[in-house]
Amino acid sequence: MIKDTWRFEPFSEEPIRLIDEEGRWVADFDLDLKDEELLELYRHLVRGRLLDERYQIILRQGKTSFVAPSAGHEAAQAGLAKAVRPGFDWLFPYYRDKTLLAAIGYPVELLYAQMLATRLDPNKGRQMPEHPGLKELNVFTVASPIASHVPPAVGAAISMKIQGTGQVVVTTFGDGATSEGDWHAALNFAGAQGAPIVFAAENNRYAISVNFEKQSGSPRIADKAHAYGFPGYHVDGMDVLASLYVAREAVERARQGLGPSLVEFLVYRYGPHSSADDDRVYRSREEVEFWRKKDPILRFERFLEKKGLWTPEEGEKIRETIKADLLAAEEKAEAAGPVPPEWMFDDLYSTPYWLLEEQRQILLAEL
Amino acid sequence: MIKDTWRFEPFSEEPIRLIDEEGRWVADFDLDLKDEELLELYRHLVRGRLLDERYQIILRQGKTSFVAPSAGHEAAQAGLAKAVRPGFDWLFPYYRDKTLLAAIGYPVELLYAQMLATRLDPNKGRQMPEHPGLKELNVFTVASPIASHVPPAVGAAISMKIQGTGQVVVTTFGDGATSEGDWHAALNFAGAQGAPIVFAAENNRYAISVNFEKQSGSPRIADKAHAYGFPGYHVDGMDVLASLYVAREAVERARQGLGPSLVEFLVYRYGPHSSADDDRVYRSREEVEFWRKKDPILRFERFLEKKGLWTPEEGEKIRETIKADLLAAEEKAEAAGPVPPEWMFDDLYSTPYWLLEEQRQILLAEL
Amino acid sequence: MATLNIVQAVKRALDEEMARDERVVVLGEDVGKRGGVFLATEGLYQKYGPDRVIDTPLAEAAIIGAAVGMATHGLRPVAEIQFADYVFPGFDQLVSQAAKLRYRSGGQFAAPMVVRMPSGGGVKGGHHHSQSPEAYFTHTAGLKVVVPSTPTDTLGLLKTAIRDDDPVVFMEPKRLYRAIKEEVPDEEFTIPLGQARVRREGKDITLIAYGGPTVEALQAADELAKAGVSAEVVDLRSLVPWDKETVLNSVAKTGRALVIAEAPRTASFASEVAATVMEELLDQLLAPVYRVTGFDTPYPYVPDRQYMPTVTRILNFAKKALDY
Amino acid sequence: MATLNIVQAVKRALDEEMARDERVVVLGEDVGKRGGVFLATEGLYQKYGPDRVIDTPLAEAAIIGAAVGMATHGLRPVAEIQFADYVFPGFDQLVSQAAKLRYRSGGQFAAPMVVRMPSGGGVKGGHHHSQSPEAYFTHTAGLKVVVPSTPTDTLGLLKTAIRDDDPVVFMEPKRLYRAIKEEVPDEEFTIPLGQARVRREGKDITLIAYGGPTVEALQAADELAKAGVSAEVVDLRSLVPWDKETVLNSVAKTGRALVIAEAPRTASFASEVAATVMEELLDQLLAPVYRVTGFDTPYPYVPDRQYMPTVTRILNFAKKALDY
Ligand SMILES: Cc1ncc(C[n+]2csc(CCOP(=O)(O)OP(=O)(O)O)c2C)c(N)n1
Ligand SMILES: Cc1ncc(C[n+]2csc(CCOP(=O)(O)OP(=O)(O)O)c2C)c(N)n1
Ligand SMILES: [Mg+2]
Ligand SMILES: [Mg+2]
Repeated sequence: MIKDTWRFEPFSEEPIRLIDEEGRWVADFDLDLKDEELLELYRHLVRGRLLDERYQIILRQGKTSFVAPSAGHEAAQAGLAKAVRPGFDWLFPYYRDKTLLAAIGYPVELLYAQMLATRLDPNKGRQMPEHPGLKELNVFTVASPIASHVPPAVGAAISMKIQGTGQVVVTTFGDGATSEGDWHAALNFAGAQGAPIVFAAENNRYAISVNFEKQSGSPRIADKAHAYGFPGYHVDGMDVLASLYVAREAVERARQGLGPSLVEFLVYRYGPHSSADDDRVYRSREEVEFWRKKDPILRFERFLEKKGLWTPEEGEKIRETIKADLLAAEEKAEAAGPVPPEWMFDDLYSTPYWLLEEQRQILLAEL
Repeated sequence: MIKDTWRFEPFSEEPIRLIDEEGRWVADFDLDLKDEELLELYRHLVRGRLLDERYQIILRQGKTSFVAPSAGHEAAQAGLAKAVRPGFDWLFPYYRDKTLLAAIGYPVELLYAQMLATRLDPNKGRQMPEHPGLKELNVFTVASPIASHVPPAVGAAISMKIQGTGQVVVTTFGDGATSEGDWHAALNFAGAQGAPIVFAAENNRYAISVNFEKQSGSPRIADKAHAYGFPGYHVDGMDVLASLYVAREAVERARQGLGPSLVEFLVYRYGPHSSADDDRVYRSREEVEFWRKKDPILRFERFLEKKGLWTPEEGEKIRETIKADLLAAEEKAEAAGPVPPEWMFDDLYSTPYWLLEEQRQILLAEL
Repeated sequence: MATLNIVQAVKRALDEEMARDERVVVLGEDVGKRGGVFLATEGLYQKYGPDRVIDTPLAEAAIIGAAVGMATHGLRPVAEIQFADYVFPGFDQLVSQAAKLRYRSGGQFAAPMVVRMPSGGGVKGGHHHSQSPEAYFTHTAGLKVVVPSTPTDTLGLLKTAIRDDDPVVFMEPKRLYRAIKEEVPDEEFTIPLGQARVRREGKDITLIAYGGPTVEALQAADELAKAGVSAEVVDLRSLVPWDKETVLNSVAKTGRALVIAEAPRTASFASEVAATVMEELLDQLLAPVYRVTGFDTPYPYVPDRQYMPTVTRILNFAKKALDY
Repeated sequence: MATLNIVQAVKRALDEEMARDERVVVLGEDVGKRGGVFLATEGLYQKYGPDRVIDTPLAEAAIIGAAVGMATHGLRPVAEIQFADYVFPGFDQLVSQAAKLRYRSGGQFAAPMVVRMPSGGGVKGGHHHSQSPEAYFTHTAGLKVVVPSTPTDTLGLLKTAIRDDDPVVFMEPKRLYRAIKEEVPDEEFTIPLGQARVRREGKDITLIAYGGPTVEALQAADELAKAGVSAEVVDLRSLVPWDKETVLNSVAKTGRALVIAEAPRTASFASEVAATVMEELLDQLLAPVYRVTGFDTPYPYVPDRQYMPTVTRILNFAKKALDY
């Protein structure tokens, strides 16, 4: 069923918002989500936030070496997660997507296994923490070079179109990523091919310390879609329902053969860029506080409360249940034991190479 | 004098045009060019066209190995040339800019010397034909990788801004170039810095055989400026006066500190992509004929004729004078004699390197 | 037996593989109606249509990067980079994505793809239509690198590369595209990667070459024969994996070797081979292994041919090795 | 005499050069208020302002490419690439523009610029915060390549690099940034490019190293001394131009050598040095020149340290050379 009208206007100056800061539904259409769906979204938000907190703890415990805080990004990610068909559509995420991945069903113990580099990590501990990936769920393994996953994401989408699979690709990235040449080359190719893909920018207004004014002369990331001939949506990414509805429309357009969209989610990162960063050098505490007040979880709690779906006590119960799940997953991941050094010679090529066998022997002689 | 109003609207759907195909002035403002200036523009157009024809001849004579036809691009290039201050502003051109270069005063014998790789070439025959460059006139030596000169162009413009020199950079490129990552990285940086630069796209609708529909989902190159927060102008590049006036406004904006502009000149390339190309494979003869009828030189002749500045006889005289100049320049260039092979070891580093001295000896032993 | 040149061999390999496996797609600049600037994909667009022969925008990062995504989603892309010199805008996609995908994902994802590119000099192309950038690729773990020098090898190796489960950089010596013709069997065949080919047997000196300069190596061997020196010519064909065994066997026999390649010398694949041979056969060598290579400058327009190892240069070094 | 670590030496070099010459500007990601992710530019933004310490968008092609344009227009840009692993999106600008500008223009234009980048492993950075991509640079004619390993050398060489009229890639071994401190003269000094430094004299074997593994080379020399073997340690410091003379003199004396580097082995700069030494000193060698390098895989997160040449690995190869 091809809809001939769509709900959202591209290239709006004001971000698209469906619930306001007091938690009121302000859209000009009716909410069509079941209560259980709303609560599921809420659990995704909470799981993402708690996971982020736990990561800080295992970092302090010395169990992992790096964390990329995601608090403040949860609503955009949970909305995106609910817009795709997990295990059918493909995701090309970046390193700050723990809410997104947990929400589409990436087993939390496998996320931990990647953080801890234990044998349970399907990626075999080859990369630093916050670089998950899971073939089973069509989650392309994260790579560190910013925006470098975007051209492969477009390639996968073109493949879907050629093969007529009905799948859609969603790829996420930060505001900084939009400056990279690879990003441009990818979006331009997607536009020329009308590939079924959604480009999801998590615009937290900073690329480490560089704010968006220094990043680009353009006032909005969404506007950059003009360059590629497809729609760009400017969305309040602290509003989980706006995020979900816009993402859903963009995914739907792609699935119907109407080509790519660029969706800009305005979010904020409450923590530093990473565990190696000190954000006090480049942004004021007042600014962070200002955004803390717009916390996407608080906002959604107000909304749910108005609908009678949430009380502080209910909220606390949900948190406790999730926390227990996370701890169990963490233990399971840890119990698998560390990845052994000699694994480093596997999986480079599909066939053995004498050179690597020689080098394996060099390493073995040292162990 | 900072003007607070500007003549041209960015992002117009229709290309900006000042003289129509019959040669009538159709602008809503008065022409303010002297007769001699108009005739000078005409001579630039004719010189560019004739030079292109001569290049075909020296190619057939086996004196050069490569030509990039530019017939059809003359009006855009001549307009641009008249918008800059030669020897003060900097040009970062591409390989199809012979009209532009000759018009800003790049000595034609030096253009030939580059085509013929003779000792007169200030670039010392290091690159294939159609790769001129002249420090004296601030013409950055052309490099073959498409769009690779655009980031350096932006760097020079930022340097001008930092140093407050009042200079402006103009860089040209084809429609295909707009797909490259380097192009995007450069325009984005220029936008963020408000650098004094004009990005001039010579949109001939083909990148070798790939038409613009396959090149980009965007209907216009000018629209791509939205991504960078500066104006994009869509201009009829077969109209030398539209090209000049819009280029002048863009240069003026840059000089006044108002930052970059992207100017898209719609042109057509009458010849094949290069002397190595056969364009009959990918475009119809009817299409080429259609555009031949819009020849920028014919159009300007009609305009001049209406103003009493041109007759067929006058035109012929001008052609003959220019042709004689070109032949003289060609002879001068050729007379300098070919670049000797051992020059290949010069100019790599500012200081000698033993490795190159060793290698020079290897070559000398073979000569 | 049909007589084919190298560009025809490329075309036949692509055609046969596209006919055999509908997952095989071709993408690149001008590969469609135009058939590629060297006509290596001529006729494929007409035969297989725009979904399988894809004209891309002018962006090598998009070409290589999209190929990675197509490959991991189940296609078998063959990407064309119009000239090897233009791989650099796509270099990050090649080294950060294609090369590392299988490894970084613990073997979950893979990028079975080929990146074809005409390479090498001798066509008056100056800086950017002449380079031989194989050193960059061979230094990048995770890529396979193949450089054929005959129509038969081109056909057999390209078919293998397309079927291979890893990313393969396939470098075609453009100056030989139409210069070498030979009879090629009509029936289907493939040639495994990683096996060198002894192009000529000899006992006094081994000339190790690949790609374009294989021609000059063979010509030099002819010249040497006239002077009573018997040269063995080994054509590496595949640089990653490379056939150390064949090379060492030959040099162990002859005691002398030259490594001949067009690329600049410093940190080149020629240096790799020379270092390995000298390391492994130190005591059996009658002379140092000399590298006969391009010079450590950009590829100049003038001189064009003399930048590359000429027959004279090979003979000069052979003399040095023989007189040592 | 102040005690400086390497990152402080970088900062002092930048500060002194910016104070000396107002054409010197710094640009890169987070080099401004943030002072760089390793704090190598800390305080410069506050001191010299946004026109001379430029936070760029996240685009290495813009950083390197703009530096080329700034340089040719009269500035002396020092570009920072946040990690050497991220040079690849800017690789085309480095190899097609920076490296070739003087040459292709017949000496009319030049790109006197420095591209600084923290490189090397040992910081648990996995694939993309650990690489040592110097082979790519050394293979690219037109670039100079410098890799210091001490605070003093960092200071003296970086100042020279900034004053040099060619593009210099300046690779800082990030795992040593704060690991090595030493007293550095307060008065100004520079160190010429192209000169190796004998870090320790010895007579039985030469350990040729540069950057990070210089530390392990010196440690291995200590261990060898305990076993009665006298190892000479040569720190190359500059790879292009490199100091062949010092290296050959040392190996001519010891008769044995290891080349030690972190990068993967194939077509590496270590292979270049090994090939050259064996080629030039074949008859004087008592053993093959072994390359003790990183492995031909991407840099893995596990194991982090053991990917690089460990002291054990160096000793194992030294034993092989000594027992040969
Ligand atoms: C090609 C490349 N250059 C530089 C870096 C170093 N780096 C890591 S994260 C980052 C900032 C990314 O900012 P953004 O895209 O806005 O994402 P965010 O972290 O804010 O979510 C930088 C510069 C990198 N990973 N890759
Ligand atoms: C990076 C790079 N890729 C490919 C090429 C080969 N090539 C040369 S010109 C050209 C087409 C350029 O088209 P466009 O930018 O529209 O300029 P036009 O020639 O039409 O004026 C191509 C693909 C190149 N020179 N550089
Ligand atoms: Mg950000
Ligand atoms: Mg064009």
